[in-house]
Amino acid sequence: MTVRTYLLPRSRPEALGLLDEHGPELLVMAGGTVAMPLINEGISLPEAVMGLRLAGLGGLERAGDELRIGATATLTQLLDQDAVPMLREAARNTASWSIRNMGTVGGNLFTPPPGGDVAVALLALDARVTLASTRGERVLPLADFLTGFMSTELAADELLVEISVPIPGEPTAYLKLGRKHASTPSVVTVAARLEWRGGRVTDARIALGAVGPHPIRAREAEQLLVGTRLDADAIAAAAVAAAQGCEPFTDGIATDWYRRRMAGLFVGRALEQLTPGAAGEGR
Amino acid sequence: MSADLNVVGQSVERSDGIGHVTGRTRFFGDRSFPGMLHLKMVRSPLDHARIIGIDLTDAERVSGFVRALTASDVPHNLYTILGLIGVEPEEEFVLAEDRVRFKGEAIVAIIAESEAAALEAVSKVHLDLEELPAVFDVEEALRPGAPIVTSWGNNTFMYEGHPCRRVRLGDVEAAFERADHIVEGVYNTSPIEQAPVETTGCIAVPEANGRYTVYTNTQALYFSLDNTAIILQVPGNRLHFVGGTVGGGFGGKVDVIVEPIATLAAMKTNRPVRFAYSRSEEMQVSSTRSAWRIYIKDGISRDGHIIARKVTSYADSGAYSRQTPYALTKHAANAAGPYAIPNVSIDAYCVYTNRQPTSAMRGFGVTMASFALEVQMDKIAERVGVDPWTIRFINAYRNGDMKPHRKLAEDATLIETMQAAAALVGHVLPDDLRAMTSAPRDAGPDGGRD
Amino acid sequence: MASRIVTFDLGGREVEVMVRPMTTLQSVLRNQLGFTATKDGCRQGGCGSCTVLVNGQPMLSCLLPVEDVAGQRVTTLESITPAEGLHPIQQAFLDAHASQCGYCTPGMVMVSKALLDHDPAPTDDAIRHALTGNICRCTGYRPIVTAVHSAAEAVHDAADAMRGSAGERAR
Amino acid sequence: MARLRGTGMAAVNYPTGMNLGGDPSQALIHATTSGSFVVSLSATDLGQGLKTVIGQIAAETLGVEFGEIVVDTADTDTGPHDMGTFASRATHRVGNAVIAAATEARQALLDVASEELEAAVEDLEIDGHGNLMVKGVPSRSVRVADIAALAQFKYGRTIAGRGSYMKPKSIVDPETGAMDPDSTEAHACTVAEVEVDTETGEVTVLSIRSAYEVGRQVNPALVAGQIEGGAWMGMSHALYETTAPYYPAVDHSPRDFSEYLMPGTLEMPIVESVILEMPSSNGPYGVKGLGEMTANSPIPAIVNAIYHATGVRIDELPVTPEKILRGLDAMAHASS
Repeated sequence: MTVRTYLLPRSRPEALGLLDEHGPELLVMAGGTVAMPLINEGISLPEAVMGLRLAGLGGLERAGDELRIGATATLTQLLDQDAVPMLREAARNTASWSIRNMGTVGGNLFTPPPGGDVAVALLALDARVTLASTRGERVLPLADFLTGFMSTELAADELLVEISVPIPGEPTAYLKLGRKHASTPSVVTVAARLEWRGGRVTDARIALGAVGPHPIRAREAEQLLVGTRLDADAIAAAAVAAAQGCEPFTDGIATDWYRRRMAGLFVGRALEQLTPGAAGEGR
Repeated sequence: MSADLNVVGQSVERSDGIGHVTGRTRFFGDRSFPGMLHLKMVRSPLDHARIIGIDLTDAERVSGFVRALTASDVPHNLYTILGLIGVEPEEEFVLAEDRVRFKGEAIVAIIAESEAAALEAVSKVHLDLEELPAVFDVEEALRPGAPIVTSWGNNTFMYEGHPCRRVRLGDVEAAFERADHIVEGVYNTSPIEQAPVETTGCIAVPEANGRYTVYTNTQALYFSLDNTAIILQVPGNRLHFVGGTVGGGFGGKVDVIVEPIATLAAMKTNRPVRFAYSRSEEMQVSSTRSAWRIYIKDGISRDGHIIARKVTSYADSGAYSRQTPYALTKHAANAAGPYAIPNVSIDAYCVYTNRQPTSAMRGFGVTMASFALEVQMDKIAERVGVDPWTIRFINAYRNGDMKPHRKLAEDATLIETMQAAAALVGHVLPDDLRAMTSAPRDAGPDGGRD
Repeated sequence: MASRIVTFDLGGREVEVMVRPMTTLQSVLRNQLGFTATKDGCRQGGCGSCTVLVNGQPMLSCLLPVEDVAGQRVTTLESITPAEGLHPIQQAFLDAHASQCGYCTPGMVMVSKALLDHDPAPTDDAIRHALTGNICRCTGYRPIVTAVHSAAEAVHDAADAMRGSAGERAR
Repeated sequence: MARLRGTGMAAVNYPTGMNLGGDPSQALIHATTSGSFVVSLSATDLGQGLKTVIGQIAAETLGVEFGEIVVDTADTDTGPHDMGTFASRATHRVGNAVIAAATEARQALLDVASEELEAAVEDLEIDGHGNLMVKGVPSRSVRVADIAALAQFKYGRTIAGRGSYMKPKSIVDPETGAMDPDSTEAHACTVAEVEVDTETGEVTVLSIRSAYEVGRQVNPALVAGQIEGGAWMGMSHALYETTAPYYPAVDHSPRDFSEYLMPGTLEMPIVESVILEMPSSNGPYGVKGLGEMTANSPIPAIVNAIYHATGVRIDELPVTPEKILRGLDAMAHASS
């Protein structure tokens, strides 16, 4: 289908109104880095598209102990902030400069694996997403928002408008393994965040990318870490659990076997970075 | 001699350099013409299938649709690119007739006012296909009972009555008998996409004088013109090909695939027509370098001389062979490597499968031989117990040596090149290797061996 | 499918184009305006050959509906080529033999321009990172990285010379 | 985490030209009124710099400055037949054709000069900078440009030349494979140094150092460009590229540059080379063909270096991290 209608709302209410008016057939596009290639090649043939670049959904601000990220904030904006170092790291490891100038944080949540590297970090950070429609707003934990391969909790008349991230007080770790060092799909992405008291881990978040239908939490590994001093045995146990618990797939970049193996290795490497006194602490 | 030269040997600035850095270099796709139409292909979604029917009804209703071309519109729809230099038989269809042999094979050309309209119409062509068994492995295709890809009953290209290009020198089997070591290896390589940053394409333009000017990024202008004339059954003087500025080739732009159909489209519509591969077509449909499987068996004497080398190579040509049969000949000529080996047997097979067709790429038949042979040389060195440099020096060919294809070596400089490389990396060669040259062997201790 | 008129700043002059919905900036530049320095290597956002600057930021014109840049400042390779001679980055690419087929060159130069505008003295690491979205199949990249280093020095030297000629030598 | 280093080498030959010959290239040259020379071809420049080296070869043969040469290619209405640019043939074939055409044009020039200067052709020379003179008599010197103008307006002559080069076609003996499959042979020897991460199987290519024997360099900067770009491509073939990641399976074939892997600016190794020039007997000024071969020796050199580093032999390209890791696992399993 040749695109017959391209809507470019100038405000959030206008965008929500258009979405309501046009219904579920309307393709919503933010940075265009995922949708445009498919349209250019005729793989995706939408009749009507709504672009969000001018809809006023961007911006990024620190509000108390939260970082509030507009859905169309670019990955470059994420790279330029310093409130949440893990998100800077995630942005740095995503795509190329030009793509980061176009691609959005919100769009990254809809990018199928092995893409979606920023979403992995957001998942480890307990981010919440705000979904808006003409009916109102609702806020969901990101972990509940991601439901399957290219599927989310987003209703047909809803827009993702904001992502809010509690600013972590403790060091975090973010590692991406690709077949190249930049501008490349992920073999596995690991984001880890621990909370401590009295030298022991009191809470753990480990999120994994490219080893499931969407960015996933390694919940068993997280539980194994709680109460430990993050010694070598604890790290090894968590790494094994993460590798066993993930659902890797095979694509042209890597096999499921290799992804699973690397998931364990990189969970281990990430946790080692978080060991008290380890180099790299302070992130 | 260099001292006598004025400009040969000088690093003069590229004559197209300023054009490149200012973006003024004019590639084919930088031209546009009033009323230019766009061509997109309907391609097979299956690896191997019989075509039962093609329904264009919905496609024709798309706004901007101009016309479709199918096999019956192509005057001479069966061809082989190398037919111009006597390579037979004709085997490839410009547009598929009764059967598709690989996923992505062109079936219908859609011509439309815009690329978007062409893509939309492509999506609305309905194909009725009956899937056939397919074969994807270069050796499985040779087994009895394998699905047959070609029209002549087996899956190999025939070289003057042989299913492979043969090279024979001496008696390898006898030499294996007396060898002190036998080293065997099997080497596999993946198909490689040439991946020039500019994709393959052309624009065919009807001229006032009844001729057609074709702006193309072909690597071989006359090859493209002559094949187009044959396929369209028009005298060559109706065609005028303009090119010469190519955004990277690497062998990817020597197939004559886009020009004939674009020119036919220009003839049928009397409008300029542009046909360029998308990037995914370039990767998934255009020909790649073949996947290769190369078996090597070497017989080596105790002192490290290779006395026999047997090579059996299979190039996976995909559904159509294009330039690949010729690559096998070049491969066979070089499959013993730059070494003096008195007994050589080479069988190089060009095998058809239901994969994307293959053709030329940088290193045409030789790159993969070099990979296999040079890894094999290290294995031989290890078996004999010498270092990788020594094994190559003692086997290196010299001027006057007879190569397996029976031409005497004239420009051998392997020894000097290895000496220079050793110096570059600071590897100290022993005196005897340092003293070697590629000069013809004499009757001395180093010459006259079996 | 009504066409729309879109106005934007192209290299300092205002241009007005009539486009069908979602026509890309790449298509407008190449097919409507004849600004063909912006190349067309993949339309997937993967090769960088169509890179232009939007408000000084490198973006991929193949992924950008032109309506999205209405009223904004677009810079292409044509825009930075001076009336006489070459831009220092162009000169550096020429001197370093950083082009072979030349198809990636416009995108490479535009990213380099954006880099040097942001960071006049980039580290080797910064140069390499800036160029990761641009594919070159010919050169192996090193001549391109070398050219960006030389361009940075040339821009720096030119700035020094300007200060020197203004009689502000520190010494 | 262990990082193991290793070094590997490889030595190769590469044949110049369409292997069985029968592949003509032709060139036409004519002088303009201002003494420029137009070289008309239908050969194509793929970016390797054919237009530039052909200009150099024409200038050298004619004895004029490089800037006086206009290379006009490629147009089938104006350029004579050429087989095409492939098989490392263009500089060799087209160069030879251009030498022939330039030699004929030079002779036409000398014929006119001989009349104008009233000197025998054998006594004339062109100095490489566009000056035509009686040997040993600097005072009797004219500009080539002036002779070109006089040829047109005073003598009514063309200053032009035709050139063709073809290696006669070799017929292969189907039984023995006896054939003449090259015009000349260039050579390379490469030493590669790698580092392998034994936990991920990732390979870092640290350096690719090569010696090349190329006959004659027409333009050393362009030669260096081929070697540098070829080393990168060889590394890319060795470790990254495939359109069939799981051959013979046809799944997962790439559609774009994120799936079709090639190394980028962050993976560049050190590339160094030395050039030997041992002129060929049949190439223009001794040229051999360099273009294709530069990707060849780096591949086995890298694969051999990986073996040297790890003890894992991978005989299947590309050598992915997974293949190395499986090889390391198998070795550990065998030794335990």
